[in-house]
Amino acid sequence: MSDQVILRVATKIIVPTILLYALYVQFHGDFGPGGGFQAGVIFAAGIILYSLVFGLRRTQKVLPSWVARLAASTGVLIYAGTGVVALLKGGKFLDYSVLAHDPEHGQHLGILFVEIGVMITVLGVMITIFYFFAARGREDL
Amino acid sequence: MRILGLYNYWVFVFLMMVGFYILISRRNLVKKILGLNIFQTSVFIFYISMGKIIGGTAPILVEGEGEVVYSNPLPSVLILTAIVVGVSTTAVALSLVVRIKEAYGTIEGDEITAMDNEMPPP
Amino acid sequence: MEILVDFALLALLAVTAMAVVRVTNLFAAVMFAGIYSFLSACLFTVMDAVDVAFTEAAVGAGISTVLMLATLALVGSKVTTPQFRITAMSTKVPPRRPIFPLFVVLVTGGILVYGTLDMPPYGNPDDPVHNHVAPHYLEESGHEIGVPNVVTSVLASYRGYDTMGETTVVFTAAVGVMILLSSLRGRDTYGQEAWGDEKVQDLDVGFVDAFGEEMDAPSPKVGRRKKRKRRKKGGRG
Amino acid sequence: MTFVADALSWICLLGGGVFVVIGAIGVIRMPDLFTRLHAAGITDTMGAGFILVGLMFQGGMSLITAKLILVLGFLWFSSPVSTYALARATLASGQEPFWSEDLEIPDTARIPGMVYPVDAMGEADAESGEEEE
Amino acid sequence: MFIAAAVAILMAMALAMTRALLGPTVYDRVLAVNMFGTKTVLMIAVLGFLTGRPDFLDLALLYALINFIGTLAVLKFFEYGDLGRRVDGGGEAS
Repeated sequence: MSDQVILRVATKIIVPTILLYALYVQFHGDFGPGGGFQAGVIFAAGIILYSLVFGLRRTQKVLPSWVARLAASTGVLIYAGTGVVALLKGGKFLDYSVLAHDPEHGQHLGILFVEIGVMITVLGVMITIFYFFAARGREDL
Repeated sequence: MRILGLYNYWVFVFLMMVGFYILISRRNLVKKILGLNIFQTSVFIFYISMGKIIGGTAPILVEGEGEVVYSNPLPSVLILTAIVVGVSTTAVALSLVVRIKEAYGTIEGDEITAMDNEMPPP
Repeated sequence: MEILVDFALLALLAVTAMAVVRVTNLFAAVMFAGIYSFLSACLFTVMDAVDVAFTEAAVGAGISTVLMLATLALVGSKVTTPQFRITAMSTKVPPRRPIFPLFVVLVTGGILVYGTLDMPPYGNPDDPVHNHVAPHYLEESGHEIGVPNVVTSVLASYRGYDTMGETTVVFTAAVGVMILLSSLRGRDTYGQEAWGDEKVQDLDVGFVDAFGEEMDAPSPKVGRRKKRKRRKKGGRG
Repeated sequence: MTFVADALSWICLLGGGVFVVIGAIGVIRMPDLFTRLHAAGITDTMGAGFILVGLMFQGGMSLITAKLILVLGFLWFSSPVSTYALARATLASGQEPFWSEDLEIPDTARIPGMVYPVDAMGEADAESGEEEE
Repeated sequence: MFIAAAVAILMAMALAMTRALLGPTVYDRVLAVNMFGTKTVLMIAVLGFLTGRPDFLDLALLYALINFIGTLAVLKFFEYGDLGRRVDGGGEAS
């Protein structure tokens, strides 16, 4: 039926690697180049590669459009929520030092949450944008 | 050496002006967006070249070594976020172009202006 | 040594930018934009901004080209340059001369170059840029934040408020794209006309406002399709 | 030991540089796209291989070498795939390979469902390029 | 030693750019861009050693993984004229 076997097999191998690499970039961002923005974009790029080869419909079974939209807003919520938690714990908005007993640990924790928020927002936004562009002008979605 | 020291800034001015030229002389909207992107990247290059110190290294701290000169981390931070914001605003611009194409049937700026002036379509 | 690489990359970048100006096919212009992104990522690496190079690499290779191509698939990739356009319309619009934009660009560029003459030379550690807040970040973040990557600590902690604003801007951009592209009208008419078709027949059909409601009276076919689409959407979400 | 590593690394880097430049010259000089693809292949395999191996000698037994091996592995994995996709798309677009009049495509080498410009008289477009309904 | 490799890669970049400028068909341009991507991977790996911080190879790794996407998107754009479809000969089966 389908004759693009090489592309599909190659994609099946390389997409999980890209997603894994995105997580590496996310959590290694404290020690080397990387961080939430890059990780989100790389994750979205992996999803985009999958949908280029396997089609939008199959991709949206894996990651429905509403999940991407939810992710885009959840990330901002996590980011601002970290600030609010710091506020409730007696510090200033986005002052992570009060999050743990030790100020340095608090900073680590705060940066971790903030970067996760950034990553989720960016990946949600990029995937949403791609879905909307690719689905435009198509009847069967 | 003084001339060479300003080379980066001159190339920045050149790139910026190329983007500006595309923006004001080309009428195709997608081409205009590409020009805007070139303009944007030239600003990024300007910021980053201000932050560079010759003989310095990237601002990721090395443990255990004595005196290491690091380049300025601040332009990196500003531009890092600007790139991601730039691509999302580009997406907004592109979706506007798509809507314009659907409404007018063309993406040439002067044809759109002509249609807005209520000229009969061909 | 690095500065030679820097010069060569900047020269290649200038050539690429000129190519984007000269090329008439939009697809080729998008390809040159890809090359431009590769070169600028290399340049950021030379200039010690590894995080920026990382972002540029991910965005330029993964997202930007794909978005541009998706747009071109919707709008067509031919540029009709004024001298090749022989429609009824172009005879009434006098072709603009490129002299005036060139003049504007040359004057602005001259002023900017004059401005750079007062800039401190590239890579000088005594520049004012390096002597205000940056030394504080570099010296203190090691024990204040405890994260080796100073860029991350400045991004997330010292300037966390700024980054929150940027994240919100990214989110808002997604909302904008959703509002602009989620109307169902365009999707319906689009399926019937082949791309590259230059007919302007749906000019009088009304615009669709932000929530997909027709402001002008829609044709009955469009209305029916829209209803079907809604049902489908409700069933899925 | 460092001298040997340095010497090997010199040889590999210079050899890699030579191969990269040869491939690039080939991309300029070759007559049509398929031969250019062939020339571009040498930069992906020999050029990249030699340069990255030369860097590995400098990296020593460390995480750097592991990362270089990964880079090489992904490069060798993905660039043939994209070359294949490019060649296939070009063929589907109706461009004939150089001297294709003298060649006959055997049945075993044909992609099913694809119309070849060599033996198709009128219809040069592949079926896959048409709209589905 | 590293500067020699960097110069060779820069020359190859210039030649690939020439091909992108000349390129009679779109596929030549795609080939040039693809080749440029490979050159970028090598360039960044060499630059890491040239600037003395070779632990920045993450960037080269990223390019080696992601270059694929651009080429694939371009080819899909030309074969199908649409980025949302499944890549195979027939209709959408799934």
